[in-house]
Amino acid sequence: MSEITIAEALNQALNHEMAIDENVVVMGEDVGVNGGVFRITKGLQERYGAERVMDTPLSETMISGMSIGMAAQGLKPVAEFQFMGFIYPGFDQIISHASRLRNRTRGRLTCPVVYRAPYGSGIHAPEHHSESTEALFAHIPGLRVVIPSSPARAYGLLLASIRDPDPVVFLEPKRLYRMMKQDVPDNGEALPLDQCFVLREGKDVTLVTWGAMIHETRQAAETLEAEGIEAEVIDVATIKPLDIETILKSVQKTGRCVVIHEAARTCGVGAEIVAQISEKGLMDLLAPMQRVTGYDTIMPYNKLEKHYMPSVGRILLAVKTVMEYV
Amino acid sequence: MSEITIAEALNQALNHEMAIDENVVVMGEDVGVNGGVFRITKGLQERYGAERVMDTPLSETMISGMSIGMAAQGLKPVAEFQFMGFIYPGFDQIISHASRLRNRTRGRLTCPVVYRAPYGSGIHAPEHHSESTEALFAHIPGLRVVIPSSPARAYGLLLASIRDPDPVVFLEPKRLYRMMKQDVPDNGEALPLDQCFVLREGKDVTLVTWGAMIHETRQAAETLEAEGIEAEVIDVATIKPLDIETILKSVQKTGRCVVIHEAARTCGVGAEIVAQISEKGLMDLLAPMQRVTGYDTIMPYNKLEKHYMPSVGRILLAVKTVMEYV
Amino acid sequence: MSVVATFEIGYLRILDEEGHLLETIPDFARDPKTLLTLYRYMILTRRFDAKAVALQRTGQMGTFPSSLGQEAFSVGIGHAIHKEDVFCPYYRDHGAMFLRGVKLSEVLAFWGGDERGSHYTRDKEDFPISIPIATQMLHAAGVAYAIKLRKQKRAVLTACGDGATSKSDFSQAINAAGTWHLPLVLVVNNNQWAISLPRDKQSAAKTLAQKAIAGGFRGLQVDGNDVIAVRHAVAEALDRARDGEGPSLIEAISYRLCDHTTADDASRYVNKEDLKEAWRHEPIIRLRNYLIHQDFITEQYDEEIQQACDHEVEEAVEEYLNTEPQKPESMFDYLYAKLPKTLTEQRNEVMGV
Amino acid sequence: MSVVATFEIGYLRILDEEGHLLETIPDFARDPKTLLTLYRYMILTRRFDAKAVALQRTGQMGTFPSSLGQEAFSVGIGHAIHKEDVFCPYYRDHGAMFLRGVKLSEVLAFWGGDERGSHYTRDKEDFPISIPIATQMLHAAGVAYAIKLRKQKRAVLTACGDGATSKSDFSQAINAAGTWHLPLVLVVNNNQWAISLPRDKQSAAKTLAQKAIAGGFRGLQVDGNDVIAVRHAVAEALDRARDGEGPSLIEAISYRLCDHTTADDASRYVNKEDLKEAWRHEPIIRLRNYLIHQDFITEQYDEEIQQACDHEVEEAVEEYLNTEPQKPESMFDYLYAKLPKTLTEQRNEVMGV
Ligand SMILES: Cc1ncc(C[n+]2csc(CCOP(=O)(O)OP(=O)(O)O)c2C)c(N)n1
Ligand SMILES: Cc1ncc(C[n+]2csc(CCOP(=O)(O)OP(=O)(O)O)c2C)c(N)n1
Ligand SMILES: [Mg+2]
Ligand SMILES: [Mg+2]
Repeated sequence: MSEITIAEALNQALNHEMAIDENVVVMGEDVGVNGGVFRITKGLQERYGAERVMDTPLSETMISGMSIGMAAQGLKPVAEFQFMGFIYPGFDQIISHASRLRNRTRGRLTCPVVYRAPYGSGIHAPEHHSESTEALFAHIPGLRVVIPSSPARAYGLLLASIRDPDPVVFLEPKRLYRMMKQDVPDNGEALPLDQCFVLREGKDVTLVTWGAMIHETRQAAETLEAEGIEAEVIDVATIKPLDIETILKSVQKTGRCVVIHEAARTCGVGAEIVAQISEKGLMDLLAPMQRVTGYDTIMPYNKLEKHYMPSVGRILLAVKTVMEYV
Repeated sequence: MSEITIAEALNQALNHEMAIDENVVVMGEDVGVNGGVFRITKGLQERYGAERVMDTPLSETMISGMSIGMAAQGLKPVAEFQFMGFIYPGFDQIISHASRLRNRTRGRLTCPVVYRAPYGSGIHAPEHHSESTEALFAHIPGLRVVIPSSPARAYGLLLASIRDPDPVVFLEPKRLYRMMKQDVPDNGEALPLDQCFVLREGKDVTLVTWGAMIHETRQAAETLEAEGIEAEVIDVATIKPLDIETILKSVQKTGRCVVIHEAARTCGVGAEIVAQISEKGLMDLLAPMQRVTGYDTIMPYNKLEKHYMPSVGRILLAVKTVMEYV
Repeated sequence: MSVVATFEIGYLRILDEEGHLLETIPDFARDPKTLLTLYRYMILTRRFDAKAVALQRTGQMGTFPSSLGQEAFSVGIGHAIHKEDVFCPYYRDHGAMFLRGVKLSEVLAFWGGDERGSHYTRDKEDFPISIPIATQMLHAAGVAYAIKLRKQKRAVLTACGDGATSKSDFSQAINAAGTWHLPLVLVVNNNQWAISLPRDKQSAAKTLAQKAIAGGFRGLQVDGNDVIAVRHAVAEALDRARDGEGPSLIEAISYRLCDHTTADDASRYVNKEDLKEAWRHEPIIRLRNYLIHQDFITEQYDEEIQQACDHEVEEAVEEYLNTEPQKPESMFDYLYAKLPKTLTEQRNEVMGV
Repeated sequence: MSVVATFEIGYLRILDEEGHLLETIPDFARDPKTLLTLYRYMILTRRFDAKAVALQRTGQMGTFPSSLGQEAFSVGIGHAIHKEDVFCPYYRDHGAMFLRGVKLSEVLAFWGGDERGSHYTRDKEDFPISIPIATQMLHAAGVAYAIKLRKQKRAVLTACGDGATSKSDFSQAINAAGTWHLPLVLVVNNNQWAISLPRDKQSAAKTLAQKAIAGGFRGLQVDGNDVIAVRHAVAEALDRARDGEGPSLIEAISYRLCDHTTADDASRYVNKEDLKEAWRHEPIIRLRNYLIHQDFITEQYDEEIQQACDHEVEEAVEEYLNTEPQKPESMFDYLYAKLPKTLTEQRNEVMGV
C-alpha cells in the first residue's frame, strides 16, 4: 500500500484505462516525451507509443477539433490543455461541436472526449495560468464538468469521465496536485459522475465547494469545530449536471449555507447553487446565504494573487454572518 | 417625426457616431457593400469609405484580435459578429486580451471596442443562429455586456457603448430588429450603461428580463393586469455590471420575483440575479423566486424552437406560482 | 541570399466550355456509364436545388443554401470518394451527399429544421453539415488520424468554400494533415464569393491551393466547372491518401450562380455582367456538349433523365412534407446517452406533464 | 496540367561561426559603433538573463523564460525597428524590449508578478508581453491597420516562436497582413523547440518562412545566430513596410540553449550532443570574433562592457527588489476607466474596510 498524490492518481487512471481499452488515446502539447508540464501523462508514451500518446502542434483549436473526429470514429481521446487559460482557442469546437454531435445526429455519431486542464491559482504562475472559469462550461448543454479534489476522487472520477459516452470537461485543481497523499488502489473502480460528496457531516451550516477550495473550506470547518460549530462540507465534484439534491438535503438540516469558489463571483457556479437553494429550499433557510469567491476583477499577477483567492478567514467571516441570524 | 425600428436605430447610432468621431470604424463580415446580413451597417461604407467600414475575411479570430490592436492606437472599432453563435473563434482574444489590456498595462493601453452580435431565437434560422449565451461574457471581469430591447434604447445604449472607454459586448435581440417602431430623435444622446430600465411599474410582482423576452414579459404583464395583478417589468439592459439596486428596490416593494431569459437556465444570468436577491433581499421575499428560461438542452432546430423559448404561458404559470404563497 | 525551397501550383482542366477535350481523357471517363452517372447526379442536384429554394420561398422550409453552379464540384467529389471512406461536407455539398447515400428527404429535413435530417439512414460515418464555417475540416483531420492509427486503408474527404480558407480551423487542418501525413483530402469550392466578399478580398494569395504550402504538402487547382477534372484530381488524391502518400489540397474554381442563401440578395453586390459571363462557364452544359459530341446521349434520353430526376425530387418532397414532426421532448433525448436526473423535470415541463 | 504559380524561399547569412563574412557587409554594419551597440545589448541580455534565472531559483521571482541563445534575434530585431514604429513582442524578446526603452527593472517586475512591469515609463505604444501564444500577432495586425488608415509612415514589428506558427492567431495575422497589404513585419524565432516539441513535429513545412505564401507575400529565412543578418533583413522589411510595399515574414533560425522556462527541465527531451553542437553556433562569440578580426574591440574593452552590463543589471535588480508592492486593492483600479459602483463593496473587502 503506497500513498499517492492527485497528480499520480490521474496518471494511474490514465495508465489503467489505456491498458484495458486500446481506444483510449492521450493528446496535447508536451504530453508525450515530456509527460506533460505537470507530469500527469508521464511514462504513457513510452508504454503506449507515440500514436496513442500524441504530442500535438501548438494549437488548442486543433486539439479540440481533431478530438471530435477521432471520437466519432470510436476512439476515446483524453485531450490535455496545458492550462485552463489556454482552452479558449478550442472553445468553439467544444461548445459548438463536441457538446452537440450526439444531439445533432440523433445519436448516430457521439463524442466521448475528456478535455483535461489544470486550473486555479496559488502556484505563482504568470498571467492566464491561474483562472477558474468552470462556469463557462457549466452553462453549455451537452457537456459534463467534473472537478476532483482528492487522489481517490481524481482516480475514480477520471476513470468515469473516460468511460462516459459523452464529452467531459475535467478540471484539475493544480494547487492540490501534490498537496496531499492517499492510498488509491488501482482497482479500475470509477466513481459516479452525478453526485456530490459529503466530506464532513455537520448540523449547523452547509459549506459547498469544489476544487482547491476544499482545502481552505476544511480548514475553516476545523476551526469552526473548535468553536463548537459543526459544519457540513460538500465537494460538488461534478459541477454539471449538478446534484442539487444532496445540497438541498444538507441545507434542510442546517438551514444555513455558504458557497465557496475561486472563480469570479458574477455568474459563477455559486450563483446557480444559491439560486437553486433559494428556489427550492427557501423555507429551510434560517439566514441569507453567502458566497465567498474570487472577486469580479482580473486575477492579479502572482504578487497579489493571495489577496484574490478566498481565504480561511473570509470563509469564517461568512459563516459568522450566516450564523448570526437567529 | 418618423418612427424607426431597432435595426434602423442601430444604424442611426452608428451613422451618428461615425460622422462626429473619425476614430470610429466598423468592421466585420459583409458589413460593407452588403450592409451586414441584418442591414445594420447599411449605407455606412458608401458614406465613410471602405477603410472605415471594413469588410473582413471570414475569421472571427481575426476580427476580435485586430480590433484590439486598432483600439490600442486610439481607434474605436465597432466589430460585428454575424451571429452570436459565431463569436467563439473570437472568444479567446476578447476574454484574454480585450478585457485585460487596460489592467495589464496599468492603464497605458486601453481597448474601447464594441463587439456587436445579433442573438436569440425565433427567426427560424439554422443551427447556431439562435443561441443566447450572454452569461459567458457576464462572467468575465473587464467586459461590459449590454442588450437593448427597444429602438430608443438601441440608439442610446449603442452610442454609450461606442463612447465607453472599455470593451463592450453588445447583443442585439434579432427577433426584435423589425418588430416595433418608435420615434428616436437623432440627437446623439446616450443612455447610461449602469442602469436597469423600469418599463412598467407594479406593486404585486417583479418581472426581470432583457432582450427579446421583453416582448413576452410585457404581454404577460398585460394579461396579469386584466386579472388584477400589477406586475413591475424591469429591462436589465446592462447585464454587466448589473444594477442590482433597482431590482432589489422593486422586490422590496413586491416581495415576489420572476426572472425570464431565453438562455439555458443553468449558470445563466438569471441565476446571478436570483442569487443576489436571495442574499440581499431574502427578508423581503414573500415567495420563492422563479426562473422562466430556455432549457438546459441544445436549442432545437427551427421546427421545435418555439417549444424551447419561454412563452407567455410559462411566464404566467411562474407568476401564478409565486403569487400563491401568502 | 541562397534559395532553400521552391514550390509550384498546377492547374488542371480537361473539358472546355464547349465540351472539347483539352487533355487526354482520364481512364474513368472513358466509360459512358460513368459519365452518365455524373451527368444524372448533376441534373438531380440542380432540380433538387430549384425545388428546395421554392419550398423555402413558400414557407415550407427554412433558410437554404443553393448549389446552383457548384454541381460539378459537388458531384465530382462525391463520385471520387469510395464508400468506405469518410466525408465531412460543407453546406453546399448536396450533390456529393446524394452520392454518399444521404436521402434527398433527409437534406430537406435538415434545412427544414429537423435534426433527423442528419441521422442518415444509409450512412453511418460521414459527418453532418457543419454550420460554423470550416470546423468540419478539423473533424476530418481527426477521423483521418483515427484511420491512420488503426492502419486502415481508407481516406477522408472534406470540403469548404473559398471564404472558409480564412478560418483558423482551415489552417489548423492543413497543419494537422501535414504534420501527421494524414490520409486526408481537403477540397475548396472556390465560387468567388463568401456571401458578399469577393475572393480577392478574402486573401492576397494568388491561389488558394498554395495554402497547402504552409502545411508542407501538395496543393493544386482544378476547373471546378469541369466535373471530369474534379473527379479525376480528387480520386487521384484519395488514392494517394489511401496509399500512405499523404494529404492534398485541391482548389476547384467555379462561380456561385445563385444568392448566398435564400436569406441573401446577391444583386446588392454581384455585378450583372460578371454573373452573365459566369453562366458561360457553368458545369452542366459543358458535360452535355461532350456527351452529345461523343454520342453518349440523345436529346430524348436527356429529357428522360431530367424527368426521372424531377420525379425523384417530387417523391422526396412528399416524404419530407409528410414526415411526422418530432415530439417537443425529443430536444432532451439525444443530449446525453442517458438523461441526467436533474433534467427530467425540464423534460416533463416540455411535455406539459 | 499547367503551372499557375511558383514561389521560392531565400536564406540569408552574413557572418559564419568564426566571424568571417560570407556576403558583403551591409552598410549599417560598417559603422563600428553600431556593431558595438549590438554587441553590448547582446551581452546585457545574456547577463540580465542569468541574473533573472538566479532570482527565480532563489525564490525572488516567478517563472522566467530565459533567452539564452536568442540574443542575436532579440537584439537584431530590436535594433532594426525605429522609435516611432510599434513593437508587439513575445516573451523571449527581452533584448529587443531593452532597445525599445523598457527598463530592466520593468521586465523583472513583470516576471516577478507585478502588472506595473508592463506600464513602461519610457514607451507608450508597444504592446506588453502576451502570454497566450501568438495572440500578439493579431494585435500587431490591428495596430498596422490603424497606422495604414491614418496614412502614417510607420511600421509594426511582431515576434513569436516556431511553435507559435501553428496557432490560429499566427495564420490569421498572415492573412490579415496580406489582405490589407499592412505595414507589418512578422518575425519567427525558430529556436527548434516549443517546450518539448521539436520543430519537425510542429509542421511538415520545410521552412516556416513559407507560411507567408499562404498570405500571398514574401517570406525568407535568416541565420538567427547572426545578428548582422537579422538586423539587416528586418530593417529592410520594415523599410518596405513603411514605404507601402507590404508585409514580410522572416524566420530566424537559432537554437534554444536553455530550458523552456525555469519551470522546465529540458534534459528530459533535448539530446546532449545536439545541445553541444548548438553551442558552436551561438550568436555572441561569432560577433565578438568579427569585432576582434576587425580590431573594433580589445580584450580589455570587452571586459569593460561585461562589467558595465553587470552593473546595469545589478542596479535593475536593486530597483526591482526595493519597489514597494502594489496595494491589494489595485486589482480593481485598472479594470475599467471608472470602477462600477457594484464593485466598490468588493474593493472595500480587499482593503479590509
Ligand atoms: C464561424 C462562422 N462565421 C460566419 C458564418 C456565416 N456565414 C455562413 S456562410 C458564410 C460565407 C462562406 O463563404 P464560403 O466559404 O466561400 O462558402 P460559400 O458559401 O461561398 O460556398 C458566412 C460568413 C458562419 N456560418 N460561421
Ligand atoms: C495558447 C497557449 N497555449 C499554450 C501555452 C503554453 N506554452 C507557453 S510557451 C509554449 C511553447 C512555445 O514555443 P515557441 O512558440 O516555439 O516559442 P519558444 O518558447 O520556443 O521561444 C507553450 C506551449 C501558452 N502560453 N499559450
Ligand atoms: Mg465561396
Ligand atoms: Mg521555439
